Amino acid sequence: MLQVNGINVFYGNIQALHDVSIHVEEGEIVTLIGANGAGKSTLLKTLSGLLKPKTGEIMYLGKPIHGKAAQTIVKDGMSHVPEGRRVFANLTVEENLELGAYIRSDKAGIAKDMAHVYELFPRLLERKKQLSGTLSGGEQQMLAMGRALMAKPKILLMDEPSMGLAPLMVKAIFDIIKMVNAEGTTVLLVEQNAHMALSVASRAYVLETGRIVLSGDAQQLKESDEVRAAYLGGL
Amino acid sequence: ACGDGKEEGGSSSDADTIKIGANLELSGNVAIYGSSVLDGAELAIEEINANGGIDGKQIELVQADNKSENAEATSAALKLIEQDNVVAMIGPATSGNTAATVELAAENKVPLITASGTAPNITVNDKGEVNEYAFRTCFIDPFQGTVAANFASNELSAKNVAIFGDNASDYAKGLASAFKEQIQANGGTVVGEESYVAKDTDFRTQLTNLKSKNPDFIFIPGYYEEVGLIVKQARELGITVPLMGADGWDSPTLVELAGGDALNNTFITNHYSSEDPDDTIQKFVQAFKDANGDTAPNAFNALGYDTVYYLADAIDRADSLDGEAIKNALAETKDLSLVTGTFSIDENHNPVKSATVLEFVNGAQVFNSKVDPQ
Amino acid sequence: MKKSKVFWAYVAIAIIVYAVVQFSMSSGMIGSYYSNMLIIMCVNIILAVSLHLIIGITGQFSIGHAGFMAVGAYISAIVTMKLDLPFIVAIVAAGVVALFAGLLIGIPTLRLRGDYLAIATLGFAEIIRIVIVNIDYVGGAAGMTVSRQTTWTYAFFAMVITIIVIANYTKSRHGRACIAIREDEIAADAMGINTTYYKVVAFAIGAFFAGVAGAIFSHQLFFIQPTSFGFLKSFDILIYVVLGGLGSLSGSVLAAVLLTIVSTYLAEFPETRMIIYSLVLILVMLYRPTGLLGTKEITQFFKFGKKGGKNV
Amino acid sequence: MEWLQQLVNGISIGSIYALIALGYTMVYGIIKLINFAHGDVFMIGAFIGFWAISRWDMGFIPALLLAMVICAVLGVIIERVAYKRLRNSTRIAALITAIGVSLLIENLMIFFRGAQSAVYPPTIENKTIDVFGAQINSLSLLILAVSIGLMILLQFIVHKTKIGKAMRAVSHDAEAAKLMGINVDNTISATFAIGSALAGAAGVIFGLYYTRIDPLMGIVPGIKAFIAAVLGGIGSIPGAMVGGMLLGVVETFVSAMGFSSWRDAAAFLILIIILIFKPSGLFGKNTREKV
Amino acid sequence: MTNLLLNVEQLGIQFGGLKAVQNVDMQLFEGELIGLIGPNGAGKTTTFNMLTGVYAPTTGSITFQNEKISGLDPYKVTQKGISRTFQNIRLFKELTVLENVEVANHSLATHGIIASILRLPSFFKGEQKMEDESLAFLKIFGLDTYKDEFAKNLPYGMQRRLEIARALAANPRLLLLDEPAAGMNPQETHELMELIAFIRKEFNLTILLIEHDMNLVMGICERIYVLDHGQLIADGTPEEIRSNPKVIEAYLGEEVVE
Ligand SMILES: Nc1ncnc2c1ncn2[C@@H]1O[C@H](COP(=O)(O)OP(=O)(O)OP(=O)(O)O)[C@@H](O)[C@H]1O
Ligand SMILES: Nc1ncnc2c1ncn2[C@@H]1O[C@H](COP(=O)(O)OP(=O)(O)OP(=O)(O)O)[C@@H](O)[C@H]1O
Ligand SMILES: [Mg+2]
Ligand SMILES: [Mg+2]
Repeated sequence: MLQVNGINVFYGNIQALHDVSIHVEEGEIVTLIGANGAGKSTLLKTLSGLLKPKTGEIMYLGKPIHGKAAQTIVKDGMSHVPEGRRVFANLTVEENLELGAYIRSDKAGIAKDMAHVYELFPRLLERKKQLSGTLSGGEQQMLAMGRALMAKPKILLMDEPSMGLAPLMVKAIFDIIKMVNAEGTTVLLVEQNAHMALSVASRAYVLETGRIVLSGDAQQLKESDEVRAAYLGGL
Repeated sequence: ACGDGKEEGGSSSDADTIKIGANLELSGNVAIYGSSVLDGAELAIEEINANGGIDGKQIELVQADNKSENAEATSAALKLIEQDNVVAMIGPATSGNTAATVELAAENKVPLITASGTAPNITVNDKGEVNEYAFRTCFIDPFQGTVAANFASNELSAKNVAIFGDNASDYAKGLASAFKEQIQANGGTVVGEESYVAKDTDFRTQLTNLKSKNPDFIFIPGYYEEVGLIVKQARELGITVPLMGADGWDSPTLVELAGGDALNNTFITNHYSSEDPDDTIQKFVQAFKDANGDTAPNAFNALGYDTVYYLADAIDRADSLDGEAIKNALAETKDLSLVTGTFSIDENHNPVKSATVLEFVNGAQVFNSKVDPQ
Repeated sequence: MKKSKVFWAYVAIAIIVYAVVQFSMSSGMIGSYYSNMLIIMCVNIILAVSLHLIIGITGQFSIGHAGFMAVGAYISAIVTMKLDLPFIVAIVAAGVVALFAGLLIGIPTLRLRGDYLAIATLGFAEIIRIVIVNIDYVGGAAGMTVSRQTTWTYAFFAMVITIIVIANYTKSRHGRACIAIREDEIAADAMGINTTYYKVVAFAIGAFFAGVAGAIFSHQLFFIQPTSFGFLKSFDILIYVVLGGLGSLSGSVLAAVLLTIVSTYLAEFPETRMIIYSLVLILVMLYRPTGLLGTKEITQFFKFGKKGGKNV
Repeated sequence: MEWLQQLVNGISIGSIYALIALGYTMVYGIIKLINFAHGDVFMIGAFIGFWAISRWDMGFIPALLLAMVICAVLGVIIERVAYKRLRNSTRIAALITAIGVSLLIENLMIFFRGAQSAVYPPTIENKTIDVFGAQINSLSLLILAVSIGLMILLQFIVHKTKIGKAMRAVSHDAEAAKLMGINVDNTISATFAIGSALAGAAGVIFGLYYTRIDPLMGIVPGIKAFIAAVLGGIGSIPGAMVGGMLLGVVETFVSAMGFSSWRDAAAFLILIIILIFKPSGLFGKNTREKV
Repeated sequence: MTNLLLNVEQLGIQFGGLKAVQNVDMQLFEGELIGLIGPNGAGKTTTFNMLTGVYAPTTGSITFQNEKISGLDPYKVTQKGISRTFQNIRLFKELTVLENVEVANHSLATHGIIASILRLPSFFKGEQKMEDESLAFLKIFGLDTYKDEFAKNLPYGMQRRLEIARALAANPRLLLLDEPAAGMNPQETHELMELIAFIRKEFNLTILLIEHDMNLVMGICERIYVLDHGQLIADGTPEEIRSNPKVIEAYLGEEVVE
């Protein structure tokens, strides 16, 4: 479904990604783990078109997308839940969700999906008319996810959805990720919380200072000593 | 700066040209007045040069934009004096900017003539001494104000008058205070005084106030840009009494802004009337129209034009390009007949010339009377 | 003490510049046209550097600096022309009264941030101007005659003192407190910085020197009018600070120098002068949005060895 | 009666301020830029209307539409050429550029046609209606109606339409907006187009009402409209309307009480007082920064 | 025994109609290390904001060292001895690492504005002292090698550390840490735990910290307060909290962390 071949990405003169290649198959949950500043967010931003790779190619559904603008990539069914939630603070919860469906015009479908999102996150329904800037961190994270789902994505890119969340909430978010995946959405998940991420994912990549250093079956990685030492708290 | 052709005595020009500086408001807030003066001056210079110049020497006009700012006026004057070595300067169009240059004129012995700076303190300083190198071609404020007051009392039998002037303009303030003094001396009462600020467009509030005081005459010192709208709005609000102003009203734009109807029953004091059948005047009006795309000249154009002739006449008589000689010739000018009237220069370096009172009739200026300086 | 050596080096340079110019002026090598330009340049530098403290260092978006200058210009004119006191007294009085104007404006508007503060300061400057227009004692709109008493010596030393005071202030714990406010007011507050106090201090110092600049300016001019201190003048000062690079003192100085020269030479092209000026402004901002020097000081461009550090 | 007349006077001025302030507030609301060139777009609109009516013999409505269209295009050009590059730089850099653009437009206009003013020909009949002794100008009623109508229209666009929501999203977080499929460049251009078209309309109406137009006519109404927008809470559409009206009425009453030379000072003073007690304007949301 | 350092009584705040915090009572004794946990939006950060003067509480009072501090400006609260870090890092980005710490050291210095402008000896002495003290803090946090780097150029983890160092430089008696481990991996979190334990001893501090990382909270806190919907629902030792049914329901979930 998604095939990344040897991309190099720069911020000005600083190279953030070196020759990164990954692939995601339809229906999978793939996770990308790595330390702070490894380049995980950079990779997601490049996929969704917010950054342009200097070299390399990104094939999505068989077509190259690495030259395309972010707003057109969304239309192809790729949704990105950005790091730090980035909800539209000056809009209400409901309006945020409506904007998630910006590219769609099927009114009935949108209404149905909105109801579905409220089902997934009852908290949002309670706060439907509240300005989203005054939501707490966890509420905003739910909103960011709900908003992305409103675009009816084929693939969902999620950047550290568990950051700053209560344990209960983390669990809830991962449950929802599994559920969304079960409903047919492919997921590429970036996480610091390697433990949880590896439990829900089928495959994983490990990124270190802009390079893929390990990849493979999630379960195997979870048991590998290297990963345990570096990312799972050295048990 | 030094050494580039600077000759003895500071007054120098190439052998066959005479350099005159024009330190004018060519950009900024009051650029209209500066450029109006310039248009008039340029026309005069063209004519003089076409007629062989002064003693065979062509006049070269060096422009310097003072951006409508005091500081820039000072700097522009210095540039004209020092860099361009002009023999005399046509000074800024507004009193304030002119005041910022008179001392430099004296210091460097380069005479300065303002075409439209009407404040008395340009030619006579606060201590009552004459600024030797400063001259003007326009009336000073008190004169016109007095004329207007006398006209109101004597011709229009005005008793309860109101004044509506531009608060940010020294010109309007000068006129207003002279008018007030004279009208009171004539036994009239000032029942209302209001003010506005240049560039305003809505005067209804103040006019409503004035209307409630029921004046039988309103004096409106100011410039045509605002006055046109004032007259129009006054009539719209049902103010029908006579309105009067001064040379600042004189522009075809006034008629366009106010409309001929509204202008009926309004009067101005002026240097001249562009409708005056007099030959000099009609020749000037025609020449100006030819040179400026059929736009009729306003008072600033005429004054700019006259300023150049006044200066040229003095240079001719002085027969020298020395600043002091020109200054003396300027001061000694007598009975010089120009577009804005025949004038002599008094001991305070102000032109003594008669004022014309004009009445607007359906948009046209009609000669009403002539008032000689007392 | 290495730092004080650098300081004395700057003082030496300043004295040499002063002496050379002074000599050229008295010997006639620099005529009055250029000496006028140099004095106006000093005035503009004082204005730029004093506003730099408020905007560039403390981050308070004040766009009515000409108001303080007007206060200084008129107060000094009253002192010399009406009270017949010496010019030096006038300069000090101008600064002190402007400082109080700064407090008057600074204290009530401190609650405001960003654009709201900007419009409020602009408003205060306009109020100052209108007040002057309505005071007949100083000539109102007609203006006031002022005798020329400014010399190169006054202008230059006023400028040098301004720069030294503001540079020294900036490079102390107080200056750091101001920068902290610029960077993040809430965090600065949480670190124990009395943000209100430092904002007021910045306004007061900035206003003081703007007042001094006003005094030097009015006594160079022969004549002052309220129209000289309108918002376009405030914008000019703002432009020096931003064009030079927000936060860079030497940038403000550089921009004031360059723009004074550009503006003087453009007087030759009255029709196109403002078009060229505005185009220059737009192009510089488009291609160097952080200003000519960015946040760096000019000295940092000559220090190749040292990187990152910000201490002189 | 006199006070009623003054109120009428105040509302007429206020509705012109409001009309310009609406465009100001829109542009500010989305890219947080004090678009100083807005007053100059207003001036250009007035001139386009003038030329359309006096030279090309157009009626009021076609002239108005033409001015709006040309100003919309001009607004978009200004945005694309001068502001777009600066979206990621400091606000103050953009402000300086805006001042530059403003000076440029004014001086280009002076360069090409001179500084002198032009006078609008009478185009639509201007009847004076007498209401309880107050003279109400039919044109001033038209202005009031137009500004209220446009305010409602704008409020609808911004809050109820898709493009409006996109505008608000872009105003808060342009990058996140892209991820929703919103074309940020086009949204910003649309904002400028709408804001500038409003300024153009205001220019034509101003010309008709006051008849005198000149290349520097935009400066004062521009600043006044900005004050009005801030007064109302910049970014708020009803705020711009109310701010404009309030400013107009306050100015009028200050003048009416005989302090016309203090009018502008009073306008600023009231602005400052309101800001001190309500730092984000009358209708601005007092959003405390969430720490 | 130990003294009562901070006494919070019936604290509450309302935003519009939303009661973000209500009826909170808290007692902190000198030298304690206490956790504040609760679901997202429970009002933890808001509580910190009231303790530090950023928000003025609508009800209740805060007493610190027997002195009422509710309603004081933030800088005064800091000068009284409470300093904090922020949930979203708020460093002075364009200042160097050293200068960031010096800013916090500000109110401990005495040289005045005049002395600074005139470069009097007291200025040089005062600045030198500030620099030395700030460097000492940087050393403890392993940041001294970065001292001339702009804060914005530091890696994320270092920025979090710098925030703590900066808060310490204000010489607090009570340190409030808002999610210090957010965005850190288990390895880094572990190091952070050790660091917190160390500074508490070294500076004889009382610490109140908000965290969602239960390993950290349960690992180092002696006592824990739990907030939910703006109200305290529990307080006690980590063991008590872990098994408190209300807390499990509101926050921890069924499968409690190891
Ligand atoms: N806008 C930017 N400009 C310059 N450098 C950047 C920018 N954004 C990120 N970087 C750098 O690129 C590298 C990768 O950053 P990225 O945000 O992708 O890391 P990450 O793996 O997502 O880390 P985290 O866990 O902190 O989110 C880092 O070294 C970072 O400093
Ligand atoms: N300035 C404010 N205006 C309006 N509501 C606010 C404001 N600050 C906080 N709130 C509300 O108060 C509640 C508590 O927020 P707070 O930030 O204290 O939560 P928290 O416990 O720190 O959550 P998290 O763990 O997600 O950081 C939230 O519902 C939030 O929406
Ligand atoms: Mg990341
Ligand atoms: Mg929080």
